[in-house]
Amino acid sequence: MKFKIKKMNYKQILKYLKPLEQPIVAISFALVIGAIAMLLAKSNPLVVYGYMLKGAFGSKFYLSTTLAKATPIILAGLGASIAWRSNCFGIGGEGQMIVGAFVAAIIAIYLPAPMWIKFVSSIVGGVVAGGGYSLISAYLFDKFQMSLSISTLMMNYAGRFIVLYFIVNFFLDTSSTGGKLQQTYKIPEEIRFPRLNEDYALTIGFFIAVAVVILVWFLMNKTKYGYESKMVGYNLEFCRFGGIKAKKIMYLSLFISGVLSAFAGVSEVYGTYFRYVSGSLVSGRSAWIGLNAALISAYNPIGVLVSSIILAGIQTGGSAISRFTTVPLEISQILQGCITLFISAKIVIKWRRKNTNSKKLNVKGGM
Amino acid sequence: MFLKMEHIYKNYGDILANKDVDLDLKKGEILALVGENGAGKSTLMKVLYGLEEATSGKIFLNGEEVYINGPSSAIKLGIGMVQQHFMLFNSFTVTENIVYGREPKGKLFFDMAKARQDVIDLGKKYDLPLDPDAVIEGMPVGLRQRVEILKVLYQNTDIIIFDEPTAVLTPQEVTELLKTMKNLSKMGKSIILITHKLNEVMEVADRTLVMRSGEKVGELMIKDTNIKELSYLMVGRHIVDKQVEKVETGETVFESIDLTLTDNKVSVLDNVNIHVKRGEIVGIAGVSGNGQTELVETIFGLKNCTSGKVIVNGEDVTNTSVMNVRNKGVALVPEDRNVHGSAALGTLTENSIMGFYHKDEFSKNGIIDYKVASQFTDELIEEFKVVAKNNKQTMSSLSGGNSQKLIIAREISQHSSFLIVSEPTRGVDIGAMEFIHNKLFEKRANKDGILLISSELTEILKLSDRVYVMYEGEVKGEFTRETANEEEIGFLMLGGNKDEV
Amino acid sequence: MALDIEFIAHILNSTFRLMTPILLVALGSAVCNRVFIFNIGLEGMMLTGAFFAIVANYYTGSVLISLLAAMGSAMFVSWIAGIFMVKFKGAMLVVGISVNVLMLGATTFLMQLFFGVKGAFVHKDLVSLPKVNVEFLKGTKFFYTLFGSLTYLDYFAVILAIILYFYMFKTVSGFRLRSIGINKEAANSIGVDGDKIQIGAIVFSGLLSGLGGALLSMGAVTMFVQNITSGRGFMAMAAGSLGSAHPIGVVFASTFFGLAQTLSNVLDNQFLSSELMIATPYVATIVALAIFNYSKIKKGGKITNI
Amino acid sequence: GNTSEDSVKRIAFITDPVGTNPFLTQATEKLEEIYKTGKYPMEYSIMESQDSGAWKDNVRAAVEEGYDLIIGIGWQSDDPMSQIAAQYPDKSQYVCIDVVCQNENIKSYTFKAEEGAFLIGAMAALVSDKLGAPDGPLGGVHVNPGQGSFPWRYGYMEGARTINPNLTMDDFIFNFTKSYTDAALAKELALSQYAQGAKFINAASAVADFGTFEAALEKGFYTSGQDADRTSPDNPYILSTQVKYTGVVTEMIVDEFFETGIKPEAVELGIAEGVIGAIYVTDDGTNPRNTDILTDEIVDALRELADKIKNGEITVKTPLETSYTF
Ligand SMILES: Nc1ncnc2c1ncn2[C@@H]1O[C@H](COP(=O)(O)OP(=O)(O)OP(=O)(O)O)[C@@H](O)[C@H]1O
Ligand SMILES: Nc1ncnc2c1ncn2[C@@H]1O[C@H](COP(=O)(O)OP(=O)(O)OP(=O)(O)O)[C@@H](O)[C@H]1O
Ligand SMILES: [Mg+2]
Ligand SMILES: [Mg+2]
Repeated sequence: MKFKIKKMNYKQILKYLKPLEQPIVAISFALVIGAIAMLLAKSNPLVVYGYMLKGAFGSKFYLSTTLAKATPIILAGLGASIAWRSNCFGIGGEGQMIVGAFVAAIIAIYLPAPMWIKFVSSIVGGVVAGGGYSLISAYLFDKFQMSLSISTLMMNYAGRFIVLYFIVNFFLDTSSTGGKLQQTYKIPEEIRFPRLNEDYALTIGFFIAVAVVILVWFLMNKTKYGYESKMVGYNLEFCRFGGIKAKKIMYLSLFISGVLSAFAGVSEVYGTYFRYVSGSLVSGRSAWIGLNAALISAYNPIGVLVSSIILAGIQTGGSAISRFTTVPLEISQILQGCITLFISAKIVIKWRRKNTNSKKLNVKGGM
Repeated sequence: MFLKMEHIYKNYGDILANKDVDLDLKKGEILALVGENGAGKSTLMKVLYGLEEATSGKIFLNGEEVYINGPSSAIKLGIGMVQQHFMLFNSFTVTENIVYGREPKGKLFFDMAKARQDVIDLGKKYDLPLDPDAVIEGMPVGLRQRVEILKVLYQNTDIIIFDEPTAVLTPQEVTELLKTMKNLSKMGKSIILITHKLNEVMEVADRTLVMRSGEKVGELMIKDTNIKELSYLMVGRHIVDKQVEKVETGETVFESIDLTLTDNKVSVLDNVNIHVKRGEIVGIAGVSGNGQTELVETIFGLKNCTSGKVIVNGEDVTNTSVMNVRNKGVALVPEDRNVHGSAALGTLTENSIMGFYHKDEFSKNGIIDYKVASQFTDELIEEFKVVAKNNKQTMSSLSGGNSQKLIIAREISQHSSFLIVSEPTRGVDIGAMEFIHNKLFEKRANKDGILLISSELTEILKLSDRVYVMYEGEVKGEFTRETANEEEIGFLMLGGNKDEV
Repeated sequence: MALDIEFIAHILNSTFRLMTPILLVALGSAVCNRVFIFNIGLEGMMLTGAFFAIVANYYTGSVLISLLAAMGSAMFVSWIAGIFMVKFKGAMLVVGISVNVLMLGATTFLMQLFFGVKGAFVHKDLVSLPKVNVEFLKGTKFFYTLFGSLTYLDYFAVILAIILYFYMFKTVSGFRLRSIGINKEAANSIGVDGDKIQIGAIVFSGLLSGLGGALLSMGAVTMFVQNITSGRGFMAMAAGSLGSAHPIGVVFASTFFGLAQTLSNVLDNQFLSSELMIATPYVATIVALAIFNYSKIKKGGKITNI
Repeated sequence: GNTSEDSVKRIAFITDPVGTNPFLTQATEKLEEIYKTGKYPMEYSIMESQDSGAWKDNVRAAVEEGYDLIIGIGWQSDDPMSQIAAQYPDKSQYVCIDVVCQNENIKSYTFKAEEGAFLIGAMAALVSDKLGAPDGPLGGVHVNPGQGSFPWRYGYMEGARTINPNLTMDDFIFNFTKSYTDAALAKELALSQYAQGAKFINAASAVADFGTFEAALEKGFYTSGQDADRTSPDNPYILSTQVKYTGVVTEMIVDEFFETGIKPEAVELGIAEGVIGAIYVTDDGTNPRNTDILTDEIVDALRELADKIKNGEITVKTPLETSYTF
């Protein structure tokens, strides 16, 4: 009897892709699909992509807009990385952003204190609130073995509407738009993140984010916590025998993750909105884009920085398209979806390059 | 000639795991496949079972060339494999596990009744009785392996591969397994056995095939060879049991007082009183599952005891944290190296500093100095002759023997005054075994205390200055190197009482 | 409002209608959980189904074809997702989220392409799913209201749950399905292709999401509105998890959500502020899961919601 | 394209994603219409903004890219427009629709939506009365409970109470979709209001309204649309629509821009200006009226009210406090 050797066909595809630089492949795949959509919309892809590129990175002005957009994405991405690398597969970035932003805004607006105290306590209060919010899910996981992904998903919604409740009933700004937009008052001029150049959107927020990237990189790769959390991610039992308090690490990781995500929200309050605008953080999707950035760069802070900027570029480029052409906004959504989808395939290829061997890749597919 | 593998080559990237290997197998024959860790045994068998694709080479069954591109085709061809790491569904029943892949069907439903009956019959046929409704979870290892074997037989295969089947078995279970193998071969099944225990080879095998670094270095009929020759072929040098020199014992490093652990009403440890002095190796003999694991865990702060005391270097460390126990100078080589002893995806360096990365030599105020760590790892690799490219490669890429060496190296290197070693030589080749034993003697020589837990009575007898026998959580007896003898200990291990002797 | 008997009937009736789309998708989610797939893309797949149901509906006017279109399109999308998750080992979340974003954009975009409208497409020629005729109940108002204006698909959703139960726990392929979530490696080692089963499960969840979407755009209402699913897919995931991936459990979980939703509709700004009212289902889920798991842990059982 | 000689004026129209909201669609369509007529030497760009972040980016970019007139529509426009207008008073001319902006360089057009709602409310009371439920309950499916829908809600109540003064808060049922697009939910809400006895349910939740309409068609209660004429020959239960002709405003703006240039001030538009109204009352819709229910005498009564509003005899009040009671 004979058995043909057939399987491998997808492996061959991967082999074939391996040498190429994956993100490029991913993006070009996505661009092709986007192009089809555009042709359907009866407009010339090349022109549109031209505008998109221009609108994303084409000039100081546009670049600064993109970097400003990238700021919360980077921070949220770092937050996700910290949690995920120690096997805490939470997706609560959005909720933590919301809570953080809200608390920070409220303190900054209502705390009767000198500006610098306002500033410090508002930022600290905000991020701690976010961290705390994240700790709830840690507790649920610890005590009830509740899947982090589910609890955090639920808490995204809960947080959003509970905050909305407080705004509508206690902190609503009725002066502007007659309270039609559900938002708080503005935070004082003096403490907002200063712009580098009044004509550009870019604030120091971005540079703080970059600083945080370096900080997190250091935290992950140089510190004891970094080692412990990484090992917890690899093998919990091993850590128990090594004397690492895995539980402590989980709580810590989720707290830090919450703090970073919350800071993403705070940076939006201080750099973009100057107030908490209900729904803006949700429709902005920074938390989710950040999560994507974290996953496609395998939790590497530098990778998060780069991919965040690219993903932000797709967003600003997207708005640019809608300004320069008649192509509907949805095209940029389609592009975003495709690009992240194709980039996700990278993970495996990268691993295959790193260690073809390790026995448990399928487990490491991540969630 | 029934099965024939010709010119098998297999490489993983730059590693050549199999180099031009030929293998043949007769009907009803038991062929032993021996060789050092990383010699290429598992790989060769993975190729035969279709888990890996050979880089080149041919396979013939009954003179006809076959292409094996996955377990399913191997099974179709009548080749089955009992893998080293059990491949079972823990929350399924014995029946469900055994019939998996060829489940009996009714019109549209899974015919559980028939499946159950089949399993019972199968058990009868090969006399490997099993409770068909038992759930795998919480089954003793021996029975799990029995499930694995029946699983293979259920696929009615003619060739059965065993990869280190005895590594994790108790002596009793081993004897039974060997009996089973003989049975099977009588019934016309051909068996390939991978093992590091040459006495087993001598006992069951008809023929043996020796491998070293990917190549076949010898093929002998058992009747005209002996352990010495085999081990020489394997390691390329003579293994000599050297004399154990005496060491003056010092003060007590470890002591347990009335250590008791009851796990919901069941008494797991029952007033255990043992101690270890400096400069002695104390063995704990016992059929595994009689509280040894729990004893280690309670000593090491992984479990809290219900009553009693654990004293280390005169300090009470009862029910404190692992970290605290380690800091008081206790080190542990855990029983299961893959689960408790290492992180497969971690680098060798990351694995080498586990347990004491927090010590001043490696980290100052929260910052780990990876330069030092990596130097340290290189030293370990150097001193313990771990076969590795560099300290950046992942643990999973080390051969089992070598990862075991690294783990032992890590725990010894702490210069802790008290070392607990659990099954230190499970699954490692005789060369590595000798090496590890010598390392333990060295540690003993510089006046540290060692507690040795092993289900290998021979290992216990060879290494221990004193021996405690454990049965159902109780210490049933104590022996010195002089008074210790196999019969008596074996008798106590099975629940006999000292005075009855 | 008056809490008369008939209004209770309405509440139950409404609960049922709100429950079924979630149920269908939740069953899909459950199947995915069983093979250790965290499929957050269900929202997007549901949306796909809802849209193509209407497209086919508009061009053919046939309910059957519309349903097939819904299932087919969603299955295609989920197949792509499956390939990326399983074969290319893409992180499940990235793939899932991408699918959601992609399909939200794509459906809105295609809506303009096909119908030349943005926002909502309503047309008198659109046929809706046939409703179960309950005229014979007209006598007893309670039952008439209770079973009124429900489509066959609504009932089918529940039946499907039962069928799925038998499939999962009584058939061979259901047995293998469950095995993958427990130990994929073991399955592969005996020649059962784990990848295939996982992809199969994802595609099946696509089929169900498609139906769920169709039930929304041809049952609950008969139109397509961009982002008509508005979060139901995520709800469904929660339901699948709350039902601990057991078809019957999922039925209860979905019912629970349906009821929570209905109550928040009728109680709106009567007792609780409406913002808190919207928050309740999500908080309730967490609480329910906590209680559920806690009791299970007490019994020393395993937690199956991944 | 965006390259052009100076004679051609460039108009940026910045908005939430068009489509979910008929009053945005009207405006954009009108803009295109004006462009097509070639009446003015103009180019225009519709800048859809997903979130308030994109809003800010687009407004800023519009200035950077040298647009001559920047129109922002919707409450969202307030913050970004005010900020940019303050920073670049002379770089462009600024108009906000539907919100009074905080900055004085911006011309704001707002709508007395409550006047339209008032008429619908009166209609609801009359119809309900005709159907034998003079004391309601009167239903309403709106977007959210917040200030955003006060004009519609309170206008609606006021109108109803002019017809039947002894209606109390409890005679009104309101539910909220919290989404412009969740038609399925809207329908479910309408159904439960119907189950509570509502004979007339006022729909004011953007495109989700289609859910309410469908419920009406199914159950046979009456309803009304919002912003753009929603009456339809296929659905006789949609009696009318509280219209908000944003198209008209758009035209006003473009004309003003080309004739005199924008003069910053806050303008409120209502029935008097023919921007707000109710179909069949302030203007006859394109579809035939459902004369059996919306009888001539009802319409006459409503027209009377409309005139009173025009000549200021009636001013519809919509307080901003959440606590609106009577
Ligand atoms: N998947 C793999 N990727 C890379 N190298 C591998 C892989 N599997 C085996 N090797 C290497 O191939 C060589 C042979 O491995 P093999 O499993 O055959 O050893 P072995 O004889 O089974 O060792 P042991 O006695 O410890 O079981 C070893 O050097 C091992 O490191
Ligand atoms: N993915 C891999 N990459 C590199 N080497 C591997 C890999 N898988 C297996 N090996 C090597 O092949 C050898 C044989 O694998 P096997 O499953 O027999 O484990 P082992 O060597 O017997 O060790 P153990 O007895 O602890 O399982 C392993 O020792 C390991 O060194
Ligand atoms: Mg091996
Ligand atoms: Mg081995």
